[in-house]
This record gives sequence, C-alpha cells and structure tokens, in this order.
Amino acid sequence: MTNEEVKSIIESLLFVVGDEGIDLKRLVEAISVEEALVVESINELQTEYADRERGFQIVYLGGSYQLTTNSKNAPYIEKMVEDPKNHSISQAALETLAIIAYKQPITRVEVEEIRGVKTDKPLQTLMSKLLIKEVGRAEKTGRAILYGTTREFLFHFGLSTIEDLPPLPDGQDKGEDDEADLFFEKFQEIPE
Amino acid sequence: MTNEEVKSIIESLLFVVGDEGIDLKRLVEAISVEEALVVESINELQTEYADRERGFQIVYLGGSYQLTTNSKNAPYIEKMVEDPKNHSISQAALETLAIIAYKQPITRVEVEEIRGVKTDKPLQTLMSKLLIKEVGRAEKTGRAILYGTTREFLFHFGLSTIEDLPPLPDGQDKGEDDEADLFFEKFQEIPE
Amino acid sequence: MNHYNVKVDAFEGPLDLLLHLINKYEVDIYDIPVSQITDQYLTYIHTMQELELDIASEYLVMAATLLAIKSKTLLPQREEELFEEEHDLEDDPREELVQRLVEYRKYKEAADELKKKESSRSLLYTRPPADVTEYTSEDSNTSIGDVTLYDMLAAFQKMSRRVKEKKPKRTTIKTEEIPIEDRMNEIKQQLRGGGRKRFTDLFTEHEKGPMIVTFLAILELMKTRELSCEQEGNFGEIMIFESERKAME
Repeated sequence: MTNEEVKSIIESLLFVVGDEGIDLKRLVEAISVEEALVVESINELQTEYADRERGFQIVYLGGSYQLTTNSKNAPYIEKMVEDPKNHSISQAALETLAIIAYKQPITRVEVEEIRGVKTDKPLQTLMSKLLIKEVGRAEKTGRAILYGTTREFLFHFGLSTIEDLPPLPDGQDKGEDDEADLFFEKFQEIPE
Repeated sequence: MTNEEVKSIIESLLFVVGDEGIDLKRLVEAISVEEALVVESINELQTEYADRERGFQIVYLGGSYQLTTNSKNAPYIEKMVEDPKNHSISQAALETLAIIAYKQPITRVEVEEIRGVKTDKPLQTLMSKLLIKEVGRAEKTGRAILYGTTREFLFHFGLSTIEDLPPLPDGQDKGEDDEADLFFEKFQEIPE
Repeated sequence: MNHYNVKVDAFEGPLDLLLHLINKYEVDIYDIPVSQITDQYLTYIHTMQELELDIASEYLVMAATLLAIKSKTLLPQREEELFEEEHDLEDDPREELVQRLVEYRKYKEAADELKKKESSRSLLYTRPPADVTEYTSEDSNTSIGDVTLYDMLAAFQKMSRRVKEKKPKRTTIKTEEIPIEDRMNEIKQQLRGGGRKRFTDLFTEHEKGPMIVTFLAILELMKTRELSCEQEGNFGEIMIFESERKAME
C-alpha cells in the first residue's frame, strides 16, 4: 500500500470516528500495515494540514487521534451556529424532545443513556420553550426529576393527545422481520 | 479573503455540520463572501480531493452539501465500525418506494393498483424508516392520505434533489418492433 | 414437484409472477400467448396449494382474469371484425393486462435502479454533527420555528443510528475471545474447599458473550464431574458446589 493510500484511509477513519477519536492500535489494525507507516502518515498529514492551512487538524488527545477543525476558523463556526434564522431549535434538543415524548416520564440520566451524551443544555432549551416540564420525581434513583411533554408540545405538533404520536422510527432494522411477516400475512389472508 | 482561506473555512464548516449538511445560503452567510466564490471554492475542493485521492469528498445531497468519506476506503471503515446502513430495504418496500418517488403525491390505493397487491405493510416500513411521509389528502376519493418522499429518502439513495432520480424506464424499450410484430402476427393468425 | 422449483416468496404479487413467466418462456409481453401463460400460472398456483401455502386473493383474482381472457380469445371472432385490424387490436382482451404489466415492470426496474443507488451510497460514510455547545448560546426566546413532527422523528432516527455506529466492532470480537478454560478455572477457584454458590451468582457479567461462556464452563465442569448442582423443587435456586469426588482428592 502506498503512503498516499494510507493517508487517505487515515483521513476517512478519523473522519468517521468523530469526537471519540481512535487510538493508534485500532488504526493499525483497521489498515493492516506497519505501525511505523501509520505514525509517519499521520505526521505527514499534520504537516500538510498546517502548511496549507486546511480546515482540519489532527490532534492527539487522551491517547487517541482525533480530527478537529482548525481553530482559526472558529469565528465562522460560531457565526453559522448562532444564526437564529437557520437554527430555530437544535438537533440535540429535537432528539431529546423525541426521547421524552416517547418515554415520558423520564429522568435526565435516562435520556443521557439513550443519547450517549450530556443533555443538560437541550433540556434547558426545551424547558424554556415550554415544550417539556417536570412531572414528578423518580421513586428510586435519589428522587431525580422526571420530565414529560406539555400541552404546548401537543399544540405545536398538532396532536390532540400524546397517543396521536406516530410510531417511533426505529432506525435499527426491522426490515427482515417485516419481510417475513409480510410473507406470512400474504398467505394467511385468504381463509380456506 | 483569499480563495485558500475560503476553502479552509468551508472544510471546517462542513466538518462541523456532519451528516446534517449545510445549504449554500447558510454557507454564504457564515463566511460572508460572494456566493460565486463559495461555489468556486467547493468545486476546487472537490477536484482536489478527487485528484489527490483524499479520504474525504464533498457531496450534494438533499439540497445541502456534506462531507463524506471516499467510497474507496469503505472496506477499512466497515472493519472498524458497526454499519447501521447495511440493513437494506425489502423488495416489496423498494417497489412501493419507487412508485411513490415517481408518482408522488400518491395514495395507497393507487400504489396498490400498480403493484397488484396489498401494500399496507411496505408503506408502514417506509414510514417508520422516514423514507416517505404524508404530504396531504386527496381531494376526491374520500380524502385518502397522499404519500411523498422525504429528505431522508434523498440521503439514503444519495440524491441531490428529487429531480436527480434516474429517468423512469419507459417500459417501451422494444415496444415499436414489437408492435410491428404484433401487427404481422395478428394478421397471420386470422383463420381463413 | 421438485422440477417446478417454486419460490413463492420471491414474487411480489401476481403481476410479478406473470412477468417472471413471460421472461422464463421468453414470450413477448405485447403478445402474450394467453393459453400457455395461463396454464403455467395455474401450475404455480396449484403448486403453492400443494405446498399448503395459503394464496393471497390477488393471485386468485389474476387467475380468474387470465381464464376470462383465455376464453375470450378462444371465442370465434365475428366476420366484420376480421377486416378491421385496428379495431381488432383495440379490442384485444389482453390489452388491459399488458398495460398493467408494462406499467408495473417500469417500477420494478426503477426499484432495481434505486437498489443500485442505495448500495453505492452505502459506501459513503458521514459523521454526526460536531458538538457545538461551546459555540452556542441557544437563546431562550428564539421560537421553536416551523419544526415538524417529521423533523423530530428524523432527529431521533439519526441519533439511534449514531449511537449504534459508535459501538466499535472490536468489543464484540473481544467478548467472544474469553476462553472457556479460563472461566472454568475461575469457577473452580471460587468453589474450592467446599464452597457453595448460587447458580445465578456465577453470572457476574450481563453481556451475552460472557454469560454464554460461563454457562458452557459450568456444563463442562459438570460433565467432567468436577462440579455438582442441586435444586430443591421446581424453580428453586440452583446451588453449585464441588462434587464430592473432587472434594475428596
């Protein structure tokens, strides 16, 4: 494998792993080349990005390599993120809202378990927009606050009751099951 | 601002938005330069990535730009992460989706007329995968639900816009010849 | 029956089955030999019945349609029609069916195209949006905007995909790698010297892999008579301990 190929693969892998980063061992395993070649390629990429002032940089944090944005461009990121016109409600807040809507009553910790990330900020946002509210305290787990949706929520999404929510998309595949079901249903429909 | 700077900023912004993507308008607003310069810079980046076989590529999906990995590197990424995409869609659902994509807005009954079978289940599957959604009600026919494709549909199939769908096979392919044949055969068949 | 090789589940309905027959017998879709195709179609239906599969009503309706067309084509044509070819063509009893088949075939082909698009798209990997909380100050008085239910569900779906994506494949492989021998030794160690343990307490980990390994290790130790187990009554707690033979060694 050429050095350029290794560099290309490293870029792809770093891109996909996102904020988690990836350690050298996993990189080496995934690419199946000498560790030295991986290290050398990372160094070359770092130099290239720096020399050509690219939008990315590779940092080594807590034992893993991570692709991040060039800090020089932070003001533009801020500008994009802040623009209220385009950002009525953040993706994080929407995710959180979906979880609460379907699993209410639910605690912050439970929401965080599902999302896999901290959720204080989105909860605050949703509270301030009156889409969710405290609906009680959890018996166990130190009487943590339980959240639920509000009338405002129903109103905004045009629902008469919470039961009107469509079934949750499951992203994970039920595809195969569906197919099997479909097959059976198809052949069961006709009474003998 | 130099062209190189714009390119660097675009890289950073695309990196940050991830699979949300960002449309041209927001890019232009965040960078505050001429739209033409942004478009030109994106084109240049695309060419650079392709020429140098980098790990990234910029695609235009569902009306927005996003950064993805180079498809050449897919085998290495597969080795490392669980692929949530590999659950493909059942044949029944795909047929249904094709009909909806080309004939939207369309009712369930109309889809069933074309397929010649019941289609509730595939519709449900497609809804739960967010590939289709209700887009209205038919005026006639008892206000039946009209279905259409979603932005997720464009993402899933790598389409920039709905116009990007390949032309519908005309089904007439060998039609003309056949018609001539039909005519002749007819003629010969006729008993004296 | 073998030579029919019927794969009913491979058909998406009667139109699909008909298209299959048309391809298989290499006949012209615009000039379907109705007798032949009807016979083949009925053979499939009968085979499905022999296989004791219930047949969806659509298949039976199609069978009836085919028979009706067949009988029409067999009827002697009236004299005057013989001289009006055009009229004759329009009146072809197959016409409507042909149109349906051609229409259906278009979308079947379009579905294949979509599938190809899907698979090339699946080679492109993206990443979730970066955490931008450090850049934001989500203003409490911004309105929620015109976010729809669909947007909320799409956000949820993306999240579940992202959460799944984060699971590195490596962990799965790693859990499979626990050698049963090691687990057997651990269990023996725990029970050495006449100790008794509840069966359930041996399952310290709640992941599938380790649980299976533990279970297999216990079975293996019982097979080699190094461990015994006891249960007082149905659904009682199962107790595991060193077998006497072993304890006496």
